[in-house]
Amino acid sequence: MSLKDYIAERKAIRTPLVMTHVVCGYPSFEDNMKELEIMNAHGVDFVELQFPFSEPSADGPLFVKANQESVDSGTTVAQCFDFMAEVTKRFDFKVLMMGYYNTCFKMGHDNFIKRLKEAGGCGYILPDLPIEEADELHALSKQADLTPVILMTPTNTDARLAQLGAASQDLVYCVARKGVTGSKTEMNQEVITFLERCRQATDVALGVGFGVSAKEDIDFIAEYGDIAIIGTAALKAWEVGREEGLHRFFESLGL
Amino acid sequence: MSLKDYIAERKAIRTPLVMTHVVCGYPSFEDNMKELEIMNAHGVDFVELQFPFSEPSADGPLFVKANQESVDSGTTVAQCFDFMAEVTKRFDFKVLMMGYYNTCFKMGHDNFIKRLKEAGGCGYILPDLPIEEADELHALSKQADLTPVILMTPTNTDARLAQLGAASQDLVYCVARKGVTGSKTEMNQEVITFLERCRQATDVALGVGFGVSAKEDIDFIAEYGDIAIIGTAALKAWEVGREEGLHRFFESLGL
Amino acid sequence: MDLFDFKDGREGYYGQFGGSFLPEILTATVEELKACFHECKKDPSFWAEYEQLMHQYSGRPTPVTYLPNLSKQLGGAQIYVKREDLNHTGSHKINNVMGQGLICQRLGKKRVIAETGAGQHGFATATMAAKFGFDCKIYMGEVDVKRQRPNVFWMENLGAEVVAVQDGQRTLKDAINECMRDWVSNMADTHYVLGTACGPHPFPEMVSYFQSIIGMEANRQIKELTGGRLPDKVFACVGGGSNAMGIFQGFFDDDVELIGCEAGGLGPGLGKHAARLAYSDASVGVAQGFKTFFLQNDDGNMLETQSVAAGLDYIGINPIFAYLWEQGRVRFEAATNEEVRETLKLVMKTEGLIPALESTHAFAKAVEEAPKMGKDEIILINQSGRGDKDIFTVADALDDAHWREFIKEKAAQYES
Amino acid sequence: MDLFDFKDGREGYYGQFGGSFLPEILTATVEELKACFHECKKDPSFWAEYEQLMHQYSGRPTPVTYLPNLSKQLGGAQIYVKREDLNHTGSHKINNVMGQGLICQRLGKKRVIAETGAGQHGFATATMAAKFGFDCKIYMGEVDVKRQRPNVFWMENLGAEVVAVQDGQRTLKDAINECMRDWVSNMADTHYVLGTACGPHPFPEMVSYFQSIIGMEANRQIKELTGGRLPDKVFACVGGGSNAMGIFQGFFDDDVELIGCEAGGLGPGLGKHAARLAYSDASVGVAQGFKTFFLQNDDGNMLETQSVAAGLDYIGINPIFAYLWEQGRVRFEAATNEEVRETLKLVMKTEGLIPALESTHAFAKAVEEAPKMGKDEIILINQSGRGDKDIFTVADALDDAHWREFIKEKAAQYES
Ligand SMILES: Cc1ncc(COP(=O)(O)O)c(C=O)c1O
Ligand SMILES: Cc1ncc(COP(=O)(O)O)c(C=O)c1O
Repeated sequence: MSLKDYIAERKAIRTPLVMTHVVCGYPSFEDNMKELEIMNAHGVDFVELQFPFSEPSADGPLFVKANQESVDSGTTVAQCFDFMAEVTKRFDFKVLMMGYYNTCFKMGHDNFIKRLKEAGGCGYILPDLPIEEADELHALSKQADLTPVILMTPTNTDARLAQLGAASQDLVYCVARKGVTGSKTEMNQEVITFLERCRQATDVALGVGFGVSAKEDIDFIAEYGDIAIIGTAALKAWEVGREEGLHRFFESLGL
Repeated sequence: MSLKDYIAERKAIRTPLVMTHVVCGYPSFEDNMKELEIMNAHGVDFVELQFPFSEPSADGPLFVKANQESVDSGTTVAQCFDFMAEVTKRFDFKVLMMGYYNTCFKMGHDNFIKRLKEAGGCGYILPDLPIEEADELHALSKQADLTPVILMTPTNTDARLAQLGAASQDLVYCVARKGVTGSKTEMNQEVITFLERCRQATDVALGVGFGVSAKEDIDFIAEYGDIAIIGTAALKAWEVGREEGLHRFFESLGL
Repeated sequence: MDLFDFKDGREGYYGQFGGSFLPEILTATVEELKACFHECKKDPSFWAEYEQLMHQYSGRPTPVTYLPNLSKQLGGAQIYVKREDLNHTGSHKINNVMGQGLICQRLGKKRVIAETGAGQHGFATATMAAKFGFDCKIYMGEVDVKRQRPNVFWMENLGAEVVAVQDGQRTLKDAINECMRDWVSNMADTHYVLGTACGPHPFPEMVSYFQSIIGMEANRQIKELTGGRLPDKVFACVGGGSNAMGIFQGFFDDDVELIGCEAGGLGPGLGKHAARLAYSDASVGVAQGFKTFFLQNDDGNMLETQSVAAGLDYIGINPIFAYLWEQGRVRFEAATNEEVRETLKLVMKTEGLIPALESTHAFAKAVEEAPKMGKDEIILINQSGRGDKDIFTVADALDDAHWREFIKEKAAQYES
Repeated sequence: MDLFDFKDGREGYYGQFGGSFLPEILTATVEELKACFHECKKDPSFWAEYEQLMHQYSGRPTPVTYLPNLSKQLGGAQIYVKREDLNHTGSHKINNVMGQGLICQRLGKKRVIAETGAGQHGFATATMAAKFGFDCKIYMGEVDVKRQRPNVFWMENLGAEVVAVQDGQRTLKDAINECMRDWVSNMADTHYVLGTACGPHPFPEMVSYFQSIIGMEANRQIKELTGGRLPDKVFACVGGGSNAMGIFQGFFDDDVELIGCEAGGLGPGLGKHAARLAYSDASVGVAQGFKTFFLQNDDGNMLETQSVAAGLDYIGINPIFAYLWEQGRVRFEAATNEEVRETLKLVMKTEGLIPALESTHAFAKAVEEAPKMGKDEIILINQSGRGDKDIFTVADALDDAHWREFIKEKAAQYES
């Protein structure tokens, strides 16, 4: 089943869809697995597995710490792919690789695509890879039937959004506000206008992320987008209350 | 009796004459008096009473310390003159004020001459007052029958020595070597040549100082000069052995 | 040679290196910056304004000084030094910073941010912000804040806020990451004053452009001093590569050998130095917004680096140099900490100059090569900064006992 | 006005001030020095050589910088600054020292000695000695050695021997005495590089001569910047008086008010400052080789002095200024430590300049007077040096808590 069909199918069950996030190896792969069990139990549709990087310059403090500790504890790219393979085997949700471009660049585009495919991933999010630099990788992805998730941001002009839309397939990641991951976004008229501009620019599903952390946010995205992307808020819940905390958090979102 | 006659008279008794040195108020005026008693007992002919100054830039370490401690302990110019009056009353040797020009300048030339005269001094040694700057003071001294003791040094040209000689009366202070007070001078051919040059330049008595500290020095000066000027060596003896030390020191010089 | 005459679709690329790898949110900001910079670059009155500012505020042109004693002692080439240490704030960093100040003004922005490692770039940026009336925030790794307190002190007194970055290795590269995080949040009113010829396009080009004032002056000056001759070799230290790009640009079109001197630290071996090209421990990667040689592991995570000179202690090299090195146009050498210490002592005693530890890397390689050259050959060294500002580091590097006593006494005085 | 066109028999005198009060043993040495200096002064090629040396080694001409922000904030006169801080070694002291280096070379001497208080003059002299290949001994009061360790560190590394003087107050004046003692012992091969326009003739004249390069440049530069106008007022700080003589000489023949700014320390009162002319605590005396106003007691013994700026903390003033003050040609004001602290903070934040604490005295008085002047009037300040070299003093003066923490941590690190 194509990713497009998957989205359509899931949308029929519940709206918005939900995408969550895990930093591989932080606090440990065992804990990651426990988080994913809970996420699965709450019916998430997508999970980003972030491959930790030493220079996570687009991330906020909590993810920075997670990246760093994971790198420091010796997490390797190979381990991340192995983990991904295990995850995709075990769960039904779709898995995306998330990380920085150097991870992919260093291993080589071909190799990256090959291993991502082998591990059962459906695509990837590389926030520091602009579309201008992505031609080769996108071409390889198409061959392998992998989805590159492109980011749309509020500072983009309509022309640029159109460009980004043209390069997208299946879904885009709409960054609800300026800044890095981690702080709360106020889902206001500005965001609505931005999402409307995204909608103009593309037909694919709109994932909305950056600061999604409460039931209102989910409801908002149900109205103006397609996929709620939950990042830091989930990790915060885990940090505070582990399994129990994460479970409660998803309950509080109405999931 | 004029200073010239005094020198002639004393020379008839013993050669060379001897001039010693005391820093007023160091360690104290009482100690000064004890030193002078001993010097007197050993038949010295002249004593320099140094008026302590805050910037004794022509002195070596021991006299620097003496000047400084005396100034710090509050010794005043008035006290120095009072002390001089006491000394000249009590002893037969001749007393010279020794010090830096600012002491004289600050009180005014007239006043300086007047008070020096009143205190019974016979002259003064101001090592930082070159003859070019001394016209007025020398004129006043002449009127008051006080002797300005001019310094001759090994770096002076013959022409300069002649100039210095012409400005001198009664005695000159021949500085046996470069440097400051306090270290030993080797009384060698160089010093002989220098003293011969001084003798060429003037008829007055040649005091020889800087580093005079042993019997050989005295004997040397007996041959090539007229007055042995003993400075630091005596203070050093006092510092080490007080009355007894100073007494022994003069004995060691054969005085 | 016009490095900046990019082929279509390759804007910002030097061979395979360079580019712009930034979060999408910055696209508009960077476009605006590029447009503004290129407009300025085309406008001769802009350069004139820049030159005048540098002349009146920073004392440019800095001189070229002949070193007769060192030349004689080494017995080979005649050695000349371009004196960037005489700039206001004590290094070449001010050239870049004042230029970006003018750009920021044109952009109508009121706030600047900058990363700093050694503190010289932060110091220069804080100075520029005071002069231009901008708000200023300087990001500096916590480790660097600790070891470079004097610079922090001056930055704060110049009115900048200095943020001690707690992430990663808590050094320069982490400060750059933190700048990026600030920039993606505040790009509307904020200009990011990148400190060296690294980072995403147009920074390598822009920083090189402002630093080219060094080479333009030096080319003219060395000819004046030598009766029209050019140097046979030019040495410059290379951290990010801005001072070296600055002086080399004056000689690219001439038959002059150009030598970039990297931080050899404790010698070759992963994690022991910061030599990206002179040693063979680095590989091509993409980080901090651009593609170049980085000191990284097989997974693309960055390695620790080591150098006595904080300003050279960086994981990546500017993309222009990666290209020119591949082309064989610039040779790269590394000076070890030990060589740097010895050379610093030598230069102070023979010529009365105190090069910054960074700059001393260039001196070290020149001192090594000069004796092998003829007496009629000419060496030009770029003295990128002065060392007296780094007294804590230099005193430690030279292991000065009196200094340690002094610090202990000072501390005791503060305790009481 | 030619101050140095002495009347017969009054060579070295400025009115009643100046002269040469030295031990007889130095007569020949000083005669030789005078002769050499006057020969040089008459020889245009000497000045050309000097200018070229200063150009190539020290980066002269130093610029004049306009301070738009400070001028605007104060709302009065337009303020310009002559940037002696941009000299090699960081202050105007190098002008004098390099000149005397040339003289020493002509005299065929191989060794130099110098006194230093703040350390800038010693630093400059050690630098000159390294450059000229002279042996070098620097005398510095033990108190100053303790509080100015950074400068001592550099002097030693430049190859100079630094002697901590234990006599007297163990500060500048005692270092001068110790220099005299060395000089009377070693005059045959040794030149005494006096650091300011004080001491016996020909030092005040000679130091003024070399420092006049400041005023010559400034006169030309300020006219260039203002369309031919001269400043209404020129401010310079006055320790011994060399930087002030340097800049004032550019304006003596013009209708320009000249203001010497002394160290007001804790304010008027014996022992609380180092203001010889601005306050009325000094009187005429003869010490350290010359006649001028000294801070002394009734017996002619020198008083303690006090200032946040070690370089202004001196008992006497140059004889030329004593004369020009009597003549009403130069006005004298004093800035207190407190005023200096506030002014330093202001200048750093508004213009990105870090004047030395000494120089800040001149800024302080300019900042006080500027608002009372018209917007079309012009102030020129001589920034005699940079303050970043004095970080320990400035950090203490500004009572910086982070700095204290840093020093304590550094000390703890040395302990372990
Ligand atoms: C004095 C000095 N030289 C050189 C460098 C290295 O930077 P770059 O390679 O960009 O010139 C620095 C960086 O801080 C520096 O402070
Ligand atoms: C920076 C600076 N300015 C001024 C002075 C005062 O000296 P002068 O009055 O001779 O210029 C000093 C003395 O050390 C100094 O270092």
